[in-house]
Amino acid sequence: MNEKRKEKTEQPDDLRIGVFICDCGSNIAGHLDCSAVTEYAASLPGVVFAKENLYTCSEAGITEIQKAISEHELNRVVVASCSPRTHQPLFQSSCAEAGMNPYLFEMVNIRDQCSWVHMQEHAEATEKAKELVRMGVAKAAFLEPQKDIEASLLSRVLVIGGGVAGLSAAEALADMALEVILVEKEPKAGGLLNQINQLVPEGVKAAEYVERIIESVNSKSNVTVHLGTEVKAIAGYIGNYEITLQRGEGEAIQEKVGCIVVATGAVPLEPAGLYGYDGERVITQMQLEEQLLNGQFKAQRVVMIQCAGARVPGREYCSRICCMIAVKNAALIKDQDPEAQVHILYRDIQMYGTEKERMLWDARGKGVRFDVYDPEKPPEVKDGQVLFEQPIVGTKRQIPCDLVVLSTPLVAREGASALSQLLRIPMDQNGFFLEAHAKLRPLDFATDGVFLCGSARYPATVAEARSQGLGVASRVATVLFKDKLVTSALVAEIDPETCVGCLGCLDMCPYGAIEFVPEKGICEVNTILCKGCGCCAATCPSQSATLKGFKPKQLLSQIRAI
Amino acid sequence: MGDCHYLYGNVATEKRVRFLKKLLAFSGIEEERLRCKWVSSAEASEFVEEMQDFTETLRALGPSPLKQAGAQRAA
Amino acid sequence: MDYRTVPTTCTYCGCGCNFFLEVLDGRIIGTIPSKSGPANQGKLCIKGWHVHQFVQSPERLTRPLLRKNGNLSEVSWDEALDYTASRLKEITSAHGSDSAGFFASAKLTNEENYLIQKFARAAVGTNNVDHCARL
Amino acid sequence: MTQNVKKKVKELLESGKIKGFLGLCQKNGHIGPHLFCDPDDLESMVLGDEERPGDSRYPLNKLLIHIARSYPDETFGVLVRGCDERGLKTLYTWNQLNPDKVIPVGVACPQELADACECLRPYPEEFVEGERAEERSSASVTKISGLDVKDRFTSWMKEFARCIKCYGCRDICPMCFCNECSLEAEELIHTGELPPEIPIFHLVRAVHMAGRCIDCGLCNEVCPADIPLRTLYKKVADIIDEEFNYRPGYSEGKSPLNILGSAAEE
Amino acid sequence: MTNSIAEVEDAECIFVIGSNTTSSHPLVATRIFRAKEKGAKLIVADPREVHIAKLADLHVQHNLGTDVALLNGIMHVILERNWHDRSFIEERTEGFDDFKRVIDRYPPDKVAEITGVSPEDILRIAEYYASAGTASILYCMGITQHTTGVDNVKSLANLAMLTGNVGKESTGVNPLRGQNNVQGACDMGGLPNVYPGYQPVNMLDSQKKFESAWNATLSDRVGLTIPDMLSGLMDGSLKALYVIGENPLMSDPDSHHVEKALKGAELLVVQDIFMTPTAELAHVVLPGASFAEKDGTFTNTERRVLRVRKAIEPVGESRTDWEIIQDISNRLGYAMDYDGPEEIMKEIAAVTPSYGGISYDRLEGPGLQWPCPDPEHPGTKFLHKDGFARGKGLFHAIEYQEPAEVVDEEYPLWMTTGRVHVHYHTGTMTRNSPSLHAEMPEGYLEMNHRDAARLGICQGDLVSVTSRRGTINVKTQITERVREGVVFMPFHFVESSANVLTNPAYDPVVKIPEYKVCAVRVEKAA
Repeated sequence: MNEKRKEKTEQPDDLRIGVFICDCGSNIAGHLDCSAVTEYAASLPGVVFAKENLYTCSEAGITEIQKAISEHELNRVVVASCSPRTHQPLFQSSCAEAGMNPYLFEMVNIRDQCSWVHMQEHAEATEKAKELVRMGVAKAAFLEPQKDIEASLLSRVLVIGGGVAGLSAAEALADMALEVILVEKEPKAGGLLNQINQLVPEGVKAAEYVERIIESVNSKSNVTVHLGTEVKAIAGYIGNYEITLQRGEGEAIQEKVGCIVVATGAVPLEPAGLYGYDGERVITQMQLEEQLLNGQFKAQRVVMIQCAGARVPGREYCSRICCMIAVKNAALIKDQDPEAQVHILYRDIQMYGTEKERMLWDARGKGVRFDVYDPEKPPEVKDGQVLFEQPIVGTKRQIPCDLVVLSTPLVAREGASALSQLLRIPMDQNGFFLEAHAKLRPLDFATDGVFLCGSARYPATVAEARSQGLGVASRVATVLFKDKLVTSALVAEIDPETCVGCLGCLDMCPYGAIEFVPEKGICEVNTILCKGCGCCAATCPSQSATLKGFKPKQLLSQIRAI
Repeated sequence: MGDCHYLYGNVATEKRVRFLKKLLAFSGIEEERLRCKWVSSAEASEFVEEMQDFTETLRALGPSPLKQAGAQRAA
Repeated sequence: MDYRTVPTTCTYCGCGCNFFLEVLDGRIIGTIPSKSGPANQGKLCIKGWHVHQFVQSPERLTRPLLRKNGNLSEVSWDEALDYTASRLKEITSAHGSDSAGFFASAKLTNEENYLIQKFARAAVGTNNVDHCARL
Repeated sequence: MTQNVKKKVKELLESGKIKGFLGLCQKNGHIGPHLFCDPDDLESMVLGDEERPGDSRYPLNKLLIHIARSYPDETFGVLVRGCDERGLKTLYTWNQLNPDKVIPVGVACPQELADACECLRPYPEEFVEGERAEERSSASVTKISGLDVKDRFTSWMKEFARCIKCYGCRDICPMCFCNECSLEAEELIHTGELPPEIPIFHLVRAVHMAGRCIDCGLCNEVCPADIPLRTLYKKVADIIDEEFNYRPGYSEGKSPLNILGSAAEE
Repeated sequence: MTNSIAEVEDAECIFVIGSNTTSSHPLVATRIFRAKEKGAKLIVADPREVHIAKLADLHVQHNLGTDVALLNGIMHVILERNWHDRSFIEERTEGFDDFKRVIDRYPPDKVAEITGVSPEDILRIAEYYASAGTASILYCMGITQHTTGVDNVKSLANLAMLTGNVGKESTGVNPLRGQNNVQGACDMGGLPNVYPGYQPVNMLDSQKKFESAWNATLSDRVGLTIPDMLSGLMDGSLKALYVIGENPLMSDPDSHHVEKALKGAELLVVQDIFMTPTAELAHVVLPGASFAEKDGTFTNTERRVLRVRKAIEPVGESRTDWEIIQDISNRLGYAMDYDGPEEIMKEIAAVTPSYGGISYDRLEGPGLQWPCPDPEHPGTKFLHKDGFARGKGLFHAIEYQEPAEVVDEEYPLWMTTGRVHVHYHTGTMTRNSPSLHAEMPEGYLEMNHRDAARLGICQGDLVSVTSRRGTINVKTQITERVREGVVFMPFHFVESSANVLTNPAYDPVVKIPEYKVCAVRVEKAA
């Protein structure tokens, strides 16, 4: 029962539309009658000027548009030519130069969507072009002037996680003269590298490797490192976040940053109950690393079981780096004691890239034994031996051993979901953070201003974590090296008069750009975060959420013009 | 699916189309008149094929009952 | 808190639909058609559904107006009524009872229509009473 | 028949658990909605049966929204049948009522009403009055589905042609809580015409009922043109159920159309 | 209405003439829909293809103002084919022979020429109507708002009597009253010639009765009708005018003339809830109360007296209308001391025989249909059950007459006026209702596309419409709803007020203006 007095959707009375029909050389004019389309356009309601150009995008064409804007006091410009993807920005900025709001520009594609697909149908193509122009003009009548959205940017970055990924990001960001706040939950930075023996193929000691980065980071005056500290609260959005940090029981620390890097890493699975895991005779690769690091390693006969607790129901993914670690450690054992027997039982070997392929062949050369096991019949650890059945041949084998090493996967941290809620960033079904696009935007989140790197995203090797850390720094730079944030004005808006706070839009926003304001009982759009996808507008039952530039009356006037 | 520039947009669309097809059918408008396919900008031949196929489908169905009803009302 | 639903009869056309006016703290917030209405049986037309809206329109007249120096200006009830009564008296005593005329209204209640014609006939003394029955 | 409800309401009012009870009463010769606030003044309370069972039902949930918007901190009791309870549950998911502030008092519908409504669940989860009637499936939907596509079209067009655009289907609907209505969007549906644009007007509303309609049937009862709207929306609910395994008021959680991604279907 | 709304749904044939029922009386339309579902034949005679016409088994678009001819033609066919109800005519009517002589002069061919309705369609109407077991006529202002309004109504009565469709359920001649309480205003004596209950002012008995009831000396001169009062203002015989809840400046024909008349008043008092165009001209404006702010009763089109109940206090300083009248009466020296509407109703019941049994405690729920002469009487569902008020039903022999104004070279288009579904009368209430206003914010002129093409007018163009009385500007709506040569305008919109154009020619008997016919010229506005 609507009590709001509504205005009838009338066309603005002072409409002055200019239409420019592009021949595109012979690309368009060769297949349809551009003059007829121009003549038709001139007859449409609101159109005060129509012109055919050989190439509208040429300097001459642009000049003509600009001249017409001033001479005919145009307040809408429609260009019927090629793809808006390539040419809309040019036309818009040209209109803006001539003093017309660029959002009052509308483009019609009569080339890709008309002349090119109807090459043999001159008359029909001409009619279709007229129809497309009519639709464009109908929409143009309802366009509204907009202002680009601008927001300030703080040149400071919060990096969550002091492992190799986070440290690398912090180091690179600091080198770009950005101020960095690095937060590490543990009392010491370095992450998993602190427990690792050495790195392949360089053979450097992990501790030394990470120490060098830590020192580098510590030496920079524009990095503040908070150890033993956790992130408690995050408010704001890209360019202007307000962060609350908490160190132990101490007082909360307030920080303001422009971007956030999530580098919280992952943890090795504790294989309780698997293969008789006891931490002594049956240990994990991580424990083996520690033994190797501390020189406690004594065993003569070692069996490593791959995919221990991985690629099983409930944890289907491949942890990707465990094969490499097993091969590395097997080779190391062989290097230390060529007489030692090392046996790796695997399902598939995941040694991607030439470098790691090389490692595998080297290990074989050193006498490490590899055997496949059938996941349906996993090996058994019993009385100092490992029993397994060779697939295909079906031979049952027993390998006597004094140490069983389980290659367990990296799993998401328990705290990940809390952080996911704090930042409103998505996780996959395994609890790893979900990037905006696996191939196109692997280090970004869908939410602007928040980035990720390292094993928080997916198990990564040290080299990968490092390069992702450096990569994420450049992603942050693309944002923070601008004076201010300028985004398209074509974002969603919610009419506070009519919103009833049903949360439909909020649930459907992939960018976390909508917030429910309990005091007002309505939802509001954060225009900085909004990408203009329109999911909210399509979901809102009351047309309270609309997408600027694509409002119902704009779209429907176009459809009604068909 | 899932490759939408706007992340889940096409998932939302697909759900609505599934619903709409059945609603149209119940209202007496052939559901074949509504079609939703995802064709990327790199898949020109798929697009052409789809469009030709759809055109054929529509041609076979004949004019929309809505158009006919509209014409009757106007006459 | 005062929430009431008041059964009444529509003021638009002659169908005589019954509905409840939904009143919250002295403001009408909605119309609910009465299932027991003999004419409408729980149904209404578009005008009926929105009948509560004009009642609380900001455009409603809320104070008596009197033309002074050519303009209508707000006055007290006493002033407006005194003026009306005295002018009526003046005119009818000068020109006879039939120099005054009265438009009753199809919008008023029976009781009010009864009263206006009684007023015209008994108090003023004229049968010049009519209303827009023909419109 | 109302003794148990009255007892329960008296109890709730006396204990101060609720500020008022929104139910039905017989007043001035009409059965209508009424907010009972005094535990000693429940005499006029009825359950909405004048000549036939349930022939005087009203959208109490919708009225409750009106009250709750002005008094968000108060708790109210409300009379619910099976459909009303489905309505409440759905309104909770749409953030229009706060489940902590509503105490439903249930009545089960008699078989006669369940039959007439073709109700899938003619009783609320808990009820103090009546007995659990048998569920009914929607023969009216089956009947139309059985028609040839052309006959379906003709039949709906004939129904819609009578529409006098009173908006009653929307105005009575407990699920229509919007301040601004798409049906009034001039660009979507031309205004000022009778009948309203066919079939856009009714199909737009049908689309809006997806994931929302709880099958109370008040729209059908309020329609001055006797358009079988309930059948249309029953089908809408069936489709959503078939496609997404969700039926508003019966299933838990939000409408699949309001969930990002495809999680709901799995 | 002779019969009740609910009865309509059981009629076997419904003849709707001059009523845009779905727009103006939607809840009566509901009963028509239902009757049709039950198999009734629906005939609609209307110059426009109104909504209900689209649903009819037969719709004829007769020329404006040719109702008598059409009805005579129908009756001609009925008589010719022997479809009339001989026993009803013999037992319950008189004047048949004179009547038949006139009807004989209206063969279908001739009627087709006058009305533009084909002889075949005339035959079909006659067949549908006469062959139905029960046939109900529903009419509205399309019948009455003519200089021949009374003739039109009498012709409908002829048709009903001819076929015996009077005095039983689901039949009758049923006017749909346009306003919620137009019935009540008439019942209450809001007419210049009668006291409450249609007791004539010029009959000594009734004069004496009311003089004693009211303790006053009463005039036995029949008073002036609204048109006469307006003329009186013009010629100076009427000096003071007190208008309650009416907006004659917009509702009466030839607004320019009305404006002149109202401006001539020495005292113009307007009592209303909005600042109407009429109120703008007043010397005193008294803010009355709306229906939601007072107690009382309305009498609907089926003579049903229904309760109105106060929901809220009158807004601002506005007051209920009965209180205002009482206060003025007391100031004038005629004492009134009612404590409320219920007490007034007691007095009404005492002096009005048809309301004799009506009291507030009997009006709970569905109310009562008058005649209801005593407290035990259950009310009356349909009239003339056992005979007509005058004894026998009188057939009137009625000849067709042209409307007062016909098209010519200068004014070549027929114009008719009416209501739309979202607005009501002069729009005072509906246009102050945001939802209704949004549904239709402005007026329009409905014009056939052939006329539009000839005049070079496009959809939505602003045109000026001129009659002998004035000119208004309005947007056009090009449509098939009206035939070539006919235009239509709703009269709710002050900025394009149709009644600037309409003809103040009146039916000689009841002084109803001919809103439904005038001649105009349409041009594209400059």
